Amino acid sequence: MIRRAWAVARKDMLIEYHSRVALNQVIPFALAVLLTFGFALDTRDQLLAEIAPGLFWVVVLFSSLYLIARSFRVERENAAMEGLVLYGIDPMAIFLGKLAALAVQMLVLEAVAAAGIVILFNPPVGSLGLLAISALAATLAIGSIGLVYGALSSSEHSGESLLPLLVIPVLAPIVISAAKCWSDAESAGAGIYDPWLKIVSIFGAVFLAVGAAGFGPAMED
Amino acid sequence: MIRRAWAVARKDMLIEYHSRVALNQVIPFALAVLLTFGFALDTRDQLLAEIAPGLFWVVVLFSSLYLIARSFRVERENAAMEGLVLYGIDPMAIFLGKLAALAVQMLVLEAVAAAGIVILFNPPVGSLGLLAISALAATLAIGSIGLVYGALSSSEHSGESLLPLLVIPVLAPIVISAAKCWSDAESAGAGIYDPWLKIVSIFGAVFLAVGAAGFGPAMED
Amino acid sequence: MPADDSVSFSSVTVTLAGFPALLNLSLEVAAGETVYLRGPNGAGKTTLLRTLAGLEKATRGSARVLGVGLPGGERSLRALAGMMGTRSHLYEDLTVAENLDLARRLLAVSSSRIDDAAELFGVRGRLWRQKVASLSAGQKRRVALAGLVAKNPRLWLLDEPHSSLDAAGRDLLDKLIAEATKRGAIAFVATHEAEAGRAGGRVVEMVGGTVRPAASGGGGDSGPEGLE
Amino acid sequence: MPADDSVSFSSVTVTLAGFPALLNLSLEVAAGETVYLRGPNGAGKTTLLRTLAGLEKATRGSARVLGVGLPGGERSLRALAGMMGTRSHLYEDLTVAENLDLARRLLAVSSSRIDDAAELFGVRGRLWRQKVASLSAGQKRRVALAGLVAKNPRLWLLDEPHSSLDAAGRDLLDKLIAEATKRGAIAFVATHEAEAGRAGGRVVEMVGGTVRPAASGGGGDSGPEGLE
Amino acid sequence: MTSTLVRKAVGVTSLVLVAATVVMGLFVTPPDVVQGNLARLLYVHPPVAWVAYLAYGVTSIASGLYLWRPTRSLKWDRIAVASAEVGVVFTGLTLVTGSIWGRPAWGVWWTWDARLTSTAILFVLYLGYLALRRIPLSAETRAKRSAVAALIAFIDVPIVHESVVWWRTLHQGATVATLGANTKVHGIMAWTLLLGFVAFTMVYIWMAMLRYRVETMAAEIESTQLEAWEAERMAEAGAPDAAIGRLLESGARAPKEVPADQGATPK
Ligand code: HEM
Ligand SMILES: Nc1ncnc2c1ncn2[C@@H]1O[C@H](COP(=O)(O)OP(=O)(O)OP(=O)(O)O)[C@@H](O)[C@H]1O
Ligand SMILES: Nc1ncnc2c1ncn2[C@@H]1O[C@H](COP(=O)(O)OP(=O)(O)OP(=O)(O)O)[C@@H](O)[C@H]1O
Ligand SMILES: [Mg+2]
Ligand SMILES: [Mg+2]
Repeated sequence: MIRRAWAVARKDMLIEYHSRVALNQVIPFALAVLLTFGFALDTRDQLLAEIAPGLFWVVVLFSSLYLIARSFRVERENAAMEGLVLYGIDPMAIFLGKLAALAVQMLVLEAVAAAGIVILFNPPVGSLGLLAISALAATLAIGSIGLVYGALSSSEHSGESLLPLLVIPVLAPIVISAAKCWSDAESAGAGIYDPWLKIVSIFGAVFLAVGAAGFGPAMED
Repeated sequence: MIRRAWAVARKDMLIEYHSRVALNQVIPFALAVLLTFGFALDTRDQLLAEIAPGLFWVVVLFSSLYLIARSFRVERENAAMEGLVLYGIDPMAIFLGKLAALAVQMLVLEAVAAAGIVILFNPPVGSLGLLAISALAATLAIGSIGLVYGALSSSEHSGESLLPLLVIPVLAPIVISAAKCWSDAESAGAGIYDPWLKIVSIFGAVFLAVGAAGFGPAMED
Repeated sequence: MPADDSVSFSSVTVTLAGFPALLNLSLEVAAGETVYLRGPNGAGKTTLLRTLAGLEKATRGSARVLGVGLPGGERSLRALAGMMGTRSHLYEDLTVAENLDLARRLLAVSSSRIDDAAELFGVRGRLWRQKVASLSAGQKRRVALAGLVAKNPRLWLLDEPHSSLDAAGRDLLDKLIAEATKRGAIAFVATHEAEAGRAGGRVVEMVGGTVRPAASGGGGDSGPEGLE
Repeated sequence: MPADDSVSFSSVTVTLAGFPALLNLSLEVAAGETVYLRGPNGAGKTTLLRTLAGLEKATRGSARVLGVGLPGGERSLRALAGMMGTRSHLYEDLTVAENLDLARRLLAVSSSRIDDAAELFGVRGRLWRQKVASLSAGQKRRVALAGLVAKNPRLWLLDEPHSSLDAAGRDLLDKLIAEATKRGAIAFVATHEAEAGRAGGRVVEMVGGTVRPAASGGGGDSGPEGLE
Repeated sequence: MTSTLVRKAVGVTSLVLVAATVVMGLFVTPPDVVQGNLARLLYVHPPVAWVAYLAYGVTSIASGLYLWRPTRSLKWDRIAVASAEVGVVFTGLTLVTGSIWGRPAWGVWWTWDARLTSTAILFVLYLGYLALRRIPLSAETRAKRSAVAALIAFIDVPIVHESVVWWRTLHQGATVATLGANTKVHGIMAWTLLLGFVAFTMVYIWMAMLRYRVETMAAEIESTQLEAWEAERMAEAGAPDAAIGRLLESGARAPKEVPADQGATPK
């Protein structure tokens, strides 16, 4: 199963390598959104610095939605997902493979967006370790839930704009907790015993489990 | 030409009638985003009321991106746009038809989102007329530019997440001006001589013209 | 002007993403002719049809199609041509009736004409109010053909028109083409069927993006051992 | 156990969005048989193939396919079946080589096997490093068939396999099917070609979601006047 | 027949109980010391919120029963959607009554309190669930997919409930559950609250039954449709190619209907 999951992940990475959708489209999009926000919301630096953590996660969530949609669009084009299914492989392998490829893209996105936020909005950055762990947990949660709902809402027609509607309310708590995590990270005292980190990690684990359990039934109708 | 534009608009409205993508997917999505924002950004009411106009237009812009993407997805499915082109109709008719259908959907979206914003964020609402005119101008601008870039980025593959990247920087000024318009509308004195309204209207007219001029070349490669 | 009814390509090259899908292709077709395009996969048949429809642009060379000069007159050509490719041009979320109603509005023809065309291809019954998304491959094809017949173009461009159609449908389509060409239309039919052209019409063998010199006779499409 | 090589449907009904695409279909096929499915558009041929592939579920009735019980055994059936429908299952953004490499990894076969299959269908040359998006219809079909041959399934499910293929390709495919069935595989071929089954194999006429009672003889797919 | 009777009985009972709640709430119970008559919303707002939980709970259980193979039946799917739809209505009522209460109590219609926000998110979540159900799919596929979605969506219910504890909030904490040690809610007020809860639960059951009836009727229509189609398919099988054959026999009609001079001309 690991071998097959790897084959799926490799394929998704190759598609990204050829099409550069994440690199040339989604990441610049995230930066464009950050800039627009900076302008549209207000121009008072103090305020922007304060809302920066929340903004970061909101932007990451939105951009990830495009990555998730893309991840399913390539499967839909020539009914390619049906092709995968016809190899008789376990849905879990497809889930893990797609999640791995998605998580890699999301982590790159997060790194760039974080750099953008820090440069543009100048929020204090405290414990990097805390940030990294919370980001990893949130990434897995967003990826898992995104894939499950992507599978749930994937139909030949009219499914694509359903994904954000389904995903955002479910992920709202984790995005908020992750933002709080960043806010906490600013205060020097915070460490890996931060309560928000605990919440994010629990959410991460739960959503990963939910994703792994739900993807199969969602996909194989 | 008007007859053909109407036929195109009618078709897009019928598709919406059958699939309810705008109504059941995009509009609730906008509400979900408002909620997430309100929660993720901060919890001080005063602040939220201040940024509400900006938030409104950001949310409208993002949701509209889904409407625009959808508007092109239905054309791509069986190369339907090619079919339209093969009737030998003027691209202008396609542009006007699609813009009309899109604008109707966007206006409904804006009405719902505005109601949500007013209830949730409690910003002062001043001159309704000013708001309505600026919203109309901004809608036409967003719709026109969205359609042109939609046509530009509509390739068989990997075009869908390019649209937001292209559109957002171009529309940033109008979104900001429309937000300022709202802020101005709050002060009772403002009327239709508001300078921001002038800017929004000019942008609206210019982008509409740019759209009408650019759609043909963008579509007919 | 008689030249207005004919098709004439002189050394047309069409490059797609840098690849010469058509290469120095020259061809003369008179009014009323049916041309069967044959040749191995990748020979350029589809590209030729798309060029004739005004959907691809000639990169080199020039052509005159029904009095329209190429490159340049693509848009006016599109109105004259009726194309039936591998993609159906239908809206999956609309019903059969709504799809054909759109065609009626865009063609500005009477609705009885649309009804007749739909009747002809047997899509007026249960299917009429079904979404296209729920049709079988051949049923979709029939809807698309109904639209084409309603347009009644002067230039029929058919890419493997028989695919997905059942025998009755194939028969019907062949008759329609024969009737249309009898009235002066020109038909291009890309096909891999061995029997194409047996009943009349000209067979043009394509290979490598151009017309194979007549010398080698038939059998250009058949593999090493020939079919049948 | 000999029953494990055969296909047996008893009164299978498959509803798609509430429509009985297959209706009380019963069918027995023995190992090594080639079954040509014929019948008018909408008869249910594609649905039967998809059910055999484990892609649609029987709503009523039951079936046994290569020892797997339906409904219920869909997933294990998928691994045994090789399906070639109207959609190619290829990733347009990957090259031919990469698509087939994915197949190799998922099938866990040797890469020489993939190379041979690609060679056989003539997609190892210029096309090998091309993205699938830039191939012609028939070329895509050839890539998909190469993957199918590499899988070498026990159950071949081919939906209009000749469409888009040139004569050489058709010939090759026919040979491969003959070879596979000779070794005990079962092949189902949905086709509208009049000559299907002439060279051997069983012709099953479908209509209205079921097998047409044998009484009426051949010609069920042909229109009143027959083709040819 | 009996089910119609039951439905009617439940309907009447629920109306009577709601009327009783109104009477008790408005006229019998005393006004609150701090909030005055506003506090009377106590008999509506919490019960409505709890009934929403209840509705989603039923949806989740029904969804789980659908997903579990031994009990898989479309009946559960119908119960799930019926209950979810009523749940959305009650969540909407929670939001509305809460807002009405919040205006005088807190001075605003809305504030970014954790409980309020999570309740609104709950509302959107199930709107998403209902939107998912509108994707054209076969009944089984739809049931399966929406069951998965329903189970995930339910995660938000405990979050709403615990939100007052997890986030320090403006909203009332658990007042009622700790009734014994409570000084705010007592005596007649507690009884009225209980009555309100029973009344709105009955309303829920009534609405869910009506909704379930609509679903079963839709399923029945679908099955009659299926029968009609089966008959049609059988006729097709009996009279092969009838439609097409008839058309072709009517001879040269096809070309006659396609006059060459008509059709598209360039503009
Ligand atoms: C839009 C605004 C509001 C919303 C969305 C809302 C939502 C809710 C919800 C979901 C519950 C059930 C909590 C649970 O037991 O898990 C609840 C209970 C309750 N609400 Fe609200 N509420 C709102 C405004 C208010 C206001 C303004 C008040 C009074 C000042 C209030 C007082 C109460 C009380 C007393 C309970 C019962 C608490 C308990 O005993 O558990 N609510 N509300
Ligand atoms: N998703 C669907 N919803 C409703 N009806 C459907 C759906 N898919 C197929 N059908 C119907 O089921 C019937 C059988 O379809 P199927 O695709 O199996 O036919 P077929 O024999 O392959 O036809 P063709 O020769 O046109 O390919 C058709 O009448 C079709 O309209
Ligand atoms: N977008 C593209 N980019 C690069 N090459 C292309 C593109 N589209 C087509 N080609 C190449 O152009 C050639 C001609 O393609 P075309 O589709 O016209 O062939 P065809 O004769 O219709 O083949 P088939 O019988 O397979 O349908 C093929 O070799 C194909 O690989
Ligand atoms: Mg071709
Ligand atoms: Mg079929």
